Amino acid sequence: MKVVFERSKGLLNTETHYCPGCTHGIIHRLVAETLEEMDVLEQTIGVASVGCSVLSYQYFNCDMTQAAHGRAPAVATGIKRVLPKDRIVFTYQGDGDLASIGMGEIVHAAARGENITVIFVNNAIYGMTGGQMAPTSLLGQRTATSPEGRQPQTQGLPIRVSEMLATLDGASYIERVSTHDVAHVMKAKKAIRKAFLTQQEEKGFSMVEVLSTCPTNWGLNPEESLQWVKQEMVPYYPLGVYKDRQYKGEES
Amino acid sequence: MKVVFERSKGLLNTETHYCPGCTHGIIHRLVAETLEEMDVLEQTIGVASVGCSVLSYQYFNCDMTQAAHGRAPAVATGIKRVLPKDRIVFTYQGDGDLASIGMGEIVHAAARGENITVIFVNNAIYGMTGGQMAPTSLLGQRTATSPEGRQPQTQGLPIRVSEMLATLDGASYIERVSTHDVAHVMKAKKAIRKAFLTQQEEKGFSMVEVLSTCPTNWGLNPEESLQWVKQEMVPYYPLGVYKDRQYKGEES
Amino acid sequence: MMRIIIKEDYCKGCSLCIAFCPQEIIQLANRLNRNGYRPAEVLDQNKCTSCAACARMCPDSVISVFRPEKNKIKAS
Amino acid sequence: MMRIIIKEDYCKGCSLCIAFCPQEIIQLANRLNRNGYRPAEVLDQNKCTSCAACARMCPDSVISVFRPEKNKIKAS
Amino acid sequence: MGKVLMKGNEVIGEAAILAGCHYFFGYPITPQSELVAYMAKRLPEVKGLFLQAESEVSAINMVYGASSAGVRVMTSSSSPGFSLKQEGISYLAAANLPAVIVNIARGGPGLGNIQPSQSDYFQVTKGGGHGDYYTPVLAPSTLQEIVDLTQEAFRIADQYRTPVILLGDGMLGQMMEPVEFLKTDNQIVIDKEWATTGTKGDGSPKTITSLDLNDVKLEERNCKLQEKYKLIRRNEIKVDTYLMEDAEMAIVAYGTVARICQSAIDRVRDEGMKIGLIRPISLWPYPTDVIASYCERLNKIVVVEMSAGQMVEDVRLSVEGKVPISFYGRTGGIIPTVEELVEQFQMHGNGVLR
Amino acid sequence: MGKVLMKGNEVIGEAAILAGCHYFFGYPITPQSELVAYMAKRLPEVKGLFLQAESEVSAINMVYGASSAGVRVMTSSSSPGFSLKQEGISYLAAANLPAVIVNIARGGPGLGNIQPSQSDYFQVTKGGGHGDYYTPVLAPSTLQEIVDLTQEAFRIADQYRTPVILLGDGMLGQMMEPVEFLKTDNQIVIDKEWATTGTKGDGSPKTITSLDLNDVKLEERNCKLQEKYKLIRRNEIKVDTYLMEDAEMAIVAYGTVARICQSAIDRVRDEGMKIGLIRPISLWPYPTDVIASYCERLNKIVVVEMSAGQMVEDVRLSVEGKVPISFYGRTGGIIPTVEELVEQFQMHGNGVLR
Amino acid sequence: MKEEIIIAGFGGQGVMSMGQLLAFAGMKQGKEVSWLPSYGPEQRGGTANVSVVISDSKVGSPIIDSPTTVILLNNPSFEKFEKKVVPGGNILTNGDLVNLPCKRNDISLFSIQATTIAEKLGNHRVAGMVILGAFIEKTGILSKESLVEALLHVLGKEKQHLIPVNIAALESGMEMVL
Amino acid sequence: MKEEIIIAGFGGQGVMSMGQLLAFAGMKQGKEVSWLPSYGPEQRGGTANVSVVISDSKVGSPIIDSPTTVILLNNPSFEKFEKKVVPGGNILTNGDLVNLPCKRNDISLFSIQATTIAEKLGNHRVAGMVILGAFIEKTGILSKESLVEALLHVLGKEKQHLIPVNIAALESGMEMVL
Ligand SMILES: Cc1ncc(C[n+]2csc(CCOP(=O)(O)OP(=O)(O)O)c2C)c(N)n1
Ligand SMILES: Cc1ncc(C[n+]2csc(CCOP(=O)(O)OP(=O)(O)O)c2C)c(N)n1
Ligand code: SF4
Ligand code: SF4
Ligand code: SF4
Ligand code: SF4
Ligand code: SF4
Ligand code: SF4
Ligand SMILES: [Mg+2]
Ligand SMILES: [Mg+2]
Repeated sequence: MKVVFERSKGLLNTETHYCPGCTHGIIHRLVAETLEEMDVLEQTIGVASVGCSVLSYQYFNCDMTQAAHGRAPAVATGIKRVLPKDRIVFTYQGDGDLASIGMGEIVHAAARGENITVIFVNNAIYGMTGGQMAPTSLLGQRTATSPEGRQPQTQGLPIRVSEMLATLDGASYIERVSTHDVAHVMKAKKAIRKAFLTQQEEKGFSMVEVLSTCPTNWGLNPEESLQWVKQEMVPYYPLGVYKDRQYKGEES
Repeated sequence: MKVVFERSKGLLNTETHYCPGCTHGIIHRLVAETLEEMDVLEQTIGVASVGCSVLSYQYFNCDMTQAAHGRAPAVATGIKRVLPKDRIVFTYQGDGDLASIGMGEIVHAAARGENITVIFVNNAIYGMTGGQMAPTSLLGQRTATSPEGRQPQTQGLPIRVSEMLATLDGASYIERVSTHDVAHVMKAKKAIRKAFLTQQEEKGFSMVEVLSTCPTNWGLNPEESLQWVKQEMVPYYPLGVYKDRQYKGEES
Repeated sequence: MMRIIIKEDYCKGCSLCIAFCPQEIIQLANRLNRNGYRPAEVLDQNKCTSCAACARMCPDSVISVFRPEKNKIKAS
Repeated sequence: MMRIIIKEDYCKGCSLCIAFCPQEIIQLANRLNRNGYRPAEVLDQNKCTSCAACARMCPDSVISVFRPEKNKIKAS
Repeated sequence: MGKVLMKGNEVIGEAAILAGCHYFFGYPITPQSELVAYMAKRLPEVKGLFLQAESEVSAINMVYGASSAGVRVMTSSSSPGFSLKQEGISYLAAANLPAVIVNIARGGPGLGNIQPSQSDYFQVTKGGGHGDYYTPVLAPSTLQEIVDLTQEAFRIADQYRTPVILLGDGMLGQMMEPVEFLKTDNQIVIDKEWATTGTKGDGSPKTITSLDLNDVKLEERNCKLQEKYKLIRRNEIKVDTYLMEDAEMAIVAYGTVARICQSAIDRVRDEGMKIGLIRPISLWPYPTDVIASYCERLNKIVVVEMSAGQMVEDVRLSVEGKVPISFYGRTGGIIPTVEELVEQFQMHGNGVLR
Repeated sequence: MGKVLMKGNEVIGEAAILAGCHYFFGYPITPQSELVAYMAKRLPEVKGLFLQAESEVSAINMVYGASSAGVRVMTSSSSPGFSLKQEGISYLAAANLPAVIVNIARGGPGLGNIQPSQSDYFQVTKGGGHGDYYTPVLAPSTLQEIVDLTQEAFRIADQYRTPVILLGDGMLGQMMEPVEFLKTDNQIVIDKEWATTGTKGDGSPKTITSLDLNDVKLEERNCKLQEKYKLIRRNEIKVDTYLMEDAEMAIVAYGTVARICQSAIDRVRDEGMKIGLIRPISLWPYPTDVIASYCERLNKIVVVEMSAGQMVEDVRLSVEGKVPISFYGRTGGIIPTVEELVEQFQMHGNGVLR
Repeated sequence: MKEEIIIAGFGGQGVMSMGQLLAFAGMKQGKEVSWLPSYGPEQRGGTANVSVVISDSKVGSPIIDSPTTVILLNNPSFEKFEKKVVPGGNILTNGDLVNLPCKRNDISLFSIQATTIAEKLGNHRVAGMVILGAFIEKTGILSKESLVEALLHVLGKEKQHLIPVNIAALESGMEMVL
Repeated sequence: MKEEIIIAGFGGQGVMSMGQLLAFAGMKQGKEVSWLPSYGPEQRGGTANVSVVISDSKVGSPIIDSPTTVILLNNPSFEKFEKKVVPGGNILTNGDLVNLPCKRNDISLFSIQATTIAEKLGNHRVAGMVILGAFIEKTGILSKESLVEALLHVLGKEKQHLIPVNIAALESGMEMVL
């Protein structure tokens, strides 16, 4: 019997605390597999953020540091800047963490061309704290803090983080992918690999924005949630590569 | 004798603490004249930020609140949201204030489509604290904290704030102008007026990025400084309108 | 012949494997595992094509997929 | 005839008005004002065209500019 | 309206609305998120405004803005988020701006956990921010008391032009009890002629600032602040006592844990021990004199906190060596049980009972 | 190397490098900006790294990252910026991460001004952040002492795995004095086997975290923290005394103002008053016992601070009512003059002199 | 009179709202009550529990160390709370879900096939009401009327149609301990 | 011996570096020294001052309430510091820039046309050195040699060519008080 698929060695052998059907788990697997395949698990340091993935330091089979809410890019910067160059440093952040409280940190990490990889899990909501509005929540989306649905007049417009960061010269590789079916999951894996390779080649800042689900707080079952990603999120957050060019000081 | 030009009533009758030749003074005048001409001085609340313009609350002839470093957009949001709609609220912020410590606040004010006007004075340096590198300092620029000139590898790439914020649906009007000669000063005035009108018409977030000088910390005389703006800054920070479109929820 | 193995105790019964199995051979068992979930179970291993769609969509990496070695004689 | 008035004590001697005056009729005085700056002064008001370039470039709003009323007869 | 059954976090929200606070800027964090959600639902109903800020830092500065525009305004958070507000609180205090800031504290330090805790006592009472300032701190121990103290917080904030902190913990925020929304009497309406609302009709420009580059002037400002604090110390001390009339041993505890202490005291009293409870309600200003006034009669004071020992310093400062003081604390989100407190009190009481 | 003339801010930087700290993450703020600029220039020369963070919040979290990767690392700020670091400091303490954090304090609260001040005492000693934690605080009063204490700060940080605060003020940061860069003896090299540097060669994954959702486990963590603090209290108290052998009146002062007090004491001694100085060098742990040990002989203690009165509480906690205590403070960035202190001491001394 | 009740089960079994019904009914009946949830990571998947105190005098601590009654809806909760009940107290379980043997003989154990009964009544979601019926009948701390009033309040207008089946469940539960 | 010196003038007049020269020279001569600038908003335009203590014993307070010498380079500084000098102390001014009458008669006043002299020496920027020359000659606290050493240190390699004119200025200043 040939093994077609088995649990990645990049994941520790523990159950996660994620809700049934939450795609955080899929994204964990993709990161773990990539690090395993690149054979860099032993030289990787991951940074867990504050969100449902806060405990990811118990799941990844590599050194992990847990950062304050929103500050993972700063923590990753601190780690990356003081360790030998062969170390791989990544952050794993939710949309509340990265796009709300951590907006300053992510913009500046990108602008500095910080040679780290950011896995940005956009599920359009604050999962961990019970379903409040995120900067990425869609217009009309009902959340604990937008009970009537998000209104542009009072709650503003959702932020397309990938597009925004792509305007920065410091950002080298930025792609948005999704997890709503097998094909997209496989594409997501490719993007994540590309991002880590960007770092390995010392090309600077890389980020993969992964559209993800929160069945629990969306009030949908796992399958419906994937449909919601496809039908509601993808149109507002178009998939694709937003940046794939390293800035060369000499060029401009 | 006809009065061709006199000191705006939008300015109080005091000397400023700005260094000789610093264009903060010109920008103050433009804002003051605009408010005077729109006849809104009595219903305007300005927010002074932390930077050389921190004392601008002693210079403008309208109510003023002084905000913590970087937080002027949040303070302005607080003011604007609780006062009657006819009130005009603006922030006056330096590039360190707005683009470094205050990055989160400005992105989110723009994303929310906050109906305020931001006067963003980009002089590519921290003036008040004695000439440290700003996120907008140019590559190669020598500052107190980039003594060998800003290097992309360690200090990252300058941020083009207007371009970046223009990607946000919430931002309605964004223009970059300069102060390096009479014609540009007059253009800057027009842009500032347009920005305040945007607010008056309740169209949402408006910002004018004004390229400005810091003769003291650039180590140039005032005239050379204007030349430096023209020759060094304008090429990296192209002038022009980056956004002039109000997001209508219904449209998209 | 076991083509897929489901580590039952790690399963959360989310049903995503069921939704994505082209062969429609997975279902939730009628019992609870130690965490109180109804775990996924395979109806007919023989129908499985080892496509691994289930495994790729499983958020909890619960499923392993195998394929019988191709008969070398046939292959050559 | 005074076309421009420089509020000397507010002047910081930055020379921007000088740099931008097309008529080249402004210079720094050879004395210090109470703040220790050499204030700007006008050499020849008659050469002034009231273009206000000086005033628009003055960071300290120190300069006022006037223009003699046009002779109404000529204008009509 | 009668009694309703609500979560503590929601009670804070409704009480704020009762106090005329129609503006709330917040950011979610467990265990106070229900307050944010409540305000999101309720404030539009009273034509007020709820805004979710992008961070705690931003929220406190929005509060700074709204307060400088003259309205009653509130924000809330829990420990880590409260730390992020320190600069902003220092600014509010320095600029003489009224506001009510809620801290529903949780286990710390760092990310800690989300269980109830009282380990932010130092931070709220000694000024977690920079510079010489204090904020009045009110610590309710029941949901009904939240109703009163939230209103009081707004009254004090406006009257003295100061930020006021309402300190609870996860238990108080998460639990439900019947409450009745009664307006407190001492509601005062204050004309905020200092607010920056535009000069229309009221003359020359007004400014709100905490800056004074001149040291002599800044010292003057600071002296005025200290005068204000003196006044607050004189007028705004709140403290509750229980069975202290004949007590020979006093328990000092506040907030959540004071309730548990009270249950434990009841049990120990049954055994004949002369024990009572002093429950500071205002943690700043601290009821120093009240505690000191019992010193003569007391053989022992036991301070109980859900912390490693913080308020105990204020008790020591009150007592100045006149009575022996013991401390009993639990941390990490653990709430002491009545049983363990009974045991503690009995142990300490052995030297007390005749 | 001999003596060199340098600004206090720069002395901190050079002393840090002497201590083997090659990483600095900072953000400019007066009156500490020279330190940032100095590191920007010097660290590349020693193949280290200076990085200007986008904010103080970011800087302290970069420090968190660098420290978790096992290097000696420093950041610095002044009062408002220091307030912004509170969450990060609480995280460092909770995660047992060593780091040195400099606060060159200025007039507060709020934006205040940029003149020297000691009004962040509470913030640094009682934990300006949330949760039960302390940070050792060292307060030099001369530039030469900066050289020693900066090195000490790194030693303590590594030895106990804790953030350590170096507290100065604008005067100390801005002034120049001759200093000699001598290495302190008790340099220890510690193997940071806990650092997250990649698992290569050292087995299973390591984690740095301050989270423990389980209350019992978090309490265990907290107890370990408190054990550590007990150890630090036992081992790391630093205090200096001056003419205390026969003193009947003691001045207690630290840092900048202690120098002025010393000059004033010299003058008052000339008039025959038996007066001395107790100068706490470690503000936490506080030299409680040292102060207490003088109580018997003293008639009076005068605490002098450039604040409205903060350390005075720690003095009161040390003395517990055994000696009358007076406080003299200036705020807003004003440094008391020798003359005014002489007058103060004489005034208080009137009751003391026989 | 005073009842200190802990209700525990998997998240999603309605543990919190069962507690809320009791507290609300208690309040309506003029008693002092408190309701305190366990919260936090348990929300995700694991077990959840709620503490409800119903008393004739003021509630001091809403935390319950030694419950007078525990209502347990899954095995892990049974393992955790069986031992905590005061001697003479009650353990009520949903016998369809809890099948561990009881080690205590100083308490009253009521194992009710609540899911089975609920399904017979046509709605498996009213299993909790069956047990609450048993609880009030056994302890007498609350009247049926107060619980019905609480039901009316909690279900609100939109779910009025569910009232009859809930009341039926309540009554079946009450009958179980007759 | 102890000198407490305040040097004050407009920003840009070299006040800080004059102070630094004195402190450095003092250190080289084996004395205890301290240098303390006024900083802050004054940087922009206004006046700046620096306090330098040179002493044979340890420097307590680097803050100077009652200077033994003040060196004043503009009128505002003269107004501010004239009154602070200890009786018997020195006031040195650049007579080209300070023209206010002196109200004190318990001090020694030296008004030196330092700019004029400096310009004669070919570099108006050495006016400060002229005054420092006068200062060391008058007080005797520092030797000319130490000041020259300080100069060498401060000017560094790039500005070696400026040393002769600086020394000439120093010497002219010293001669002024002969
Ligand atoms: C300073 C601070 N503020 C707020 C919180 C509370 N908090 C924890 S997670 C979270 C949001 C998480 O949302 P997101 O980043 O989108 O992650 P998700 O749970 O959706 O994966 C918040 C606000 C905190 N822990 N610390
Ligand atoms: C929290 C905080 N951090 C840092 C500072 C110090 N600071 C004052 S102004 C300033 C930078 C100002 O630069 P910019 O915004 O570009 O304004 P400019 O002076 O150039 O006009 C800094 C870092 C502060 N006051 N508060
Ligand atoms: S709350 Fe949402 S994001 Fe968090 S684990 Fe559950 S489903 Fe996933
Ligand atoms: S320091 Fe620079 S920005 Fe500030 S006032 Fe002077 S010239 Fe202008
Ligand atoms: S491998 Fe393919 S066919 Fe086999 S069970 Fe999984 S999804 Fe179905
Ligand atoms: S996808 Fe995984 S967790 Fe979900 S039911 Fe299938 S095996 Fe279980
Ligand atoms: S108005 Fe024009 S011509 Fe007249 S002085 Fe000014 S710049 Fe010169
Ligand atoms: S531009 Fe204004 S400040 Fe500058 S020299 Fe001319 S008048 Fe004076
Ligand atoms: Mg999210
Ligand atoms: Mg700037």
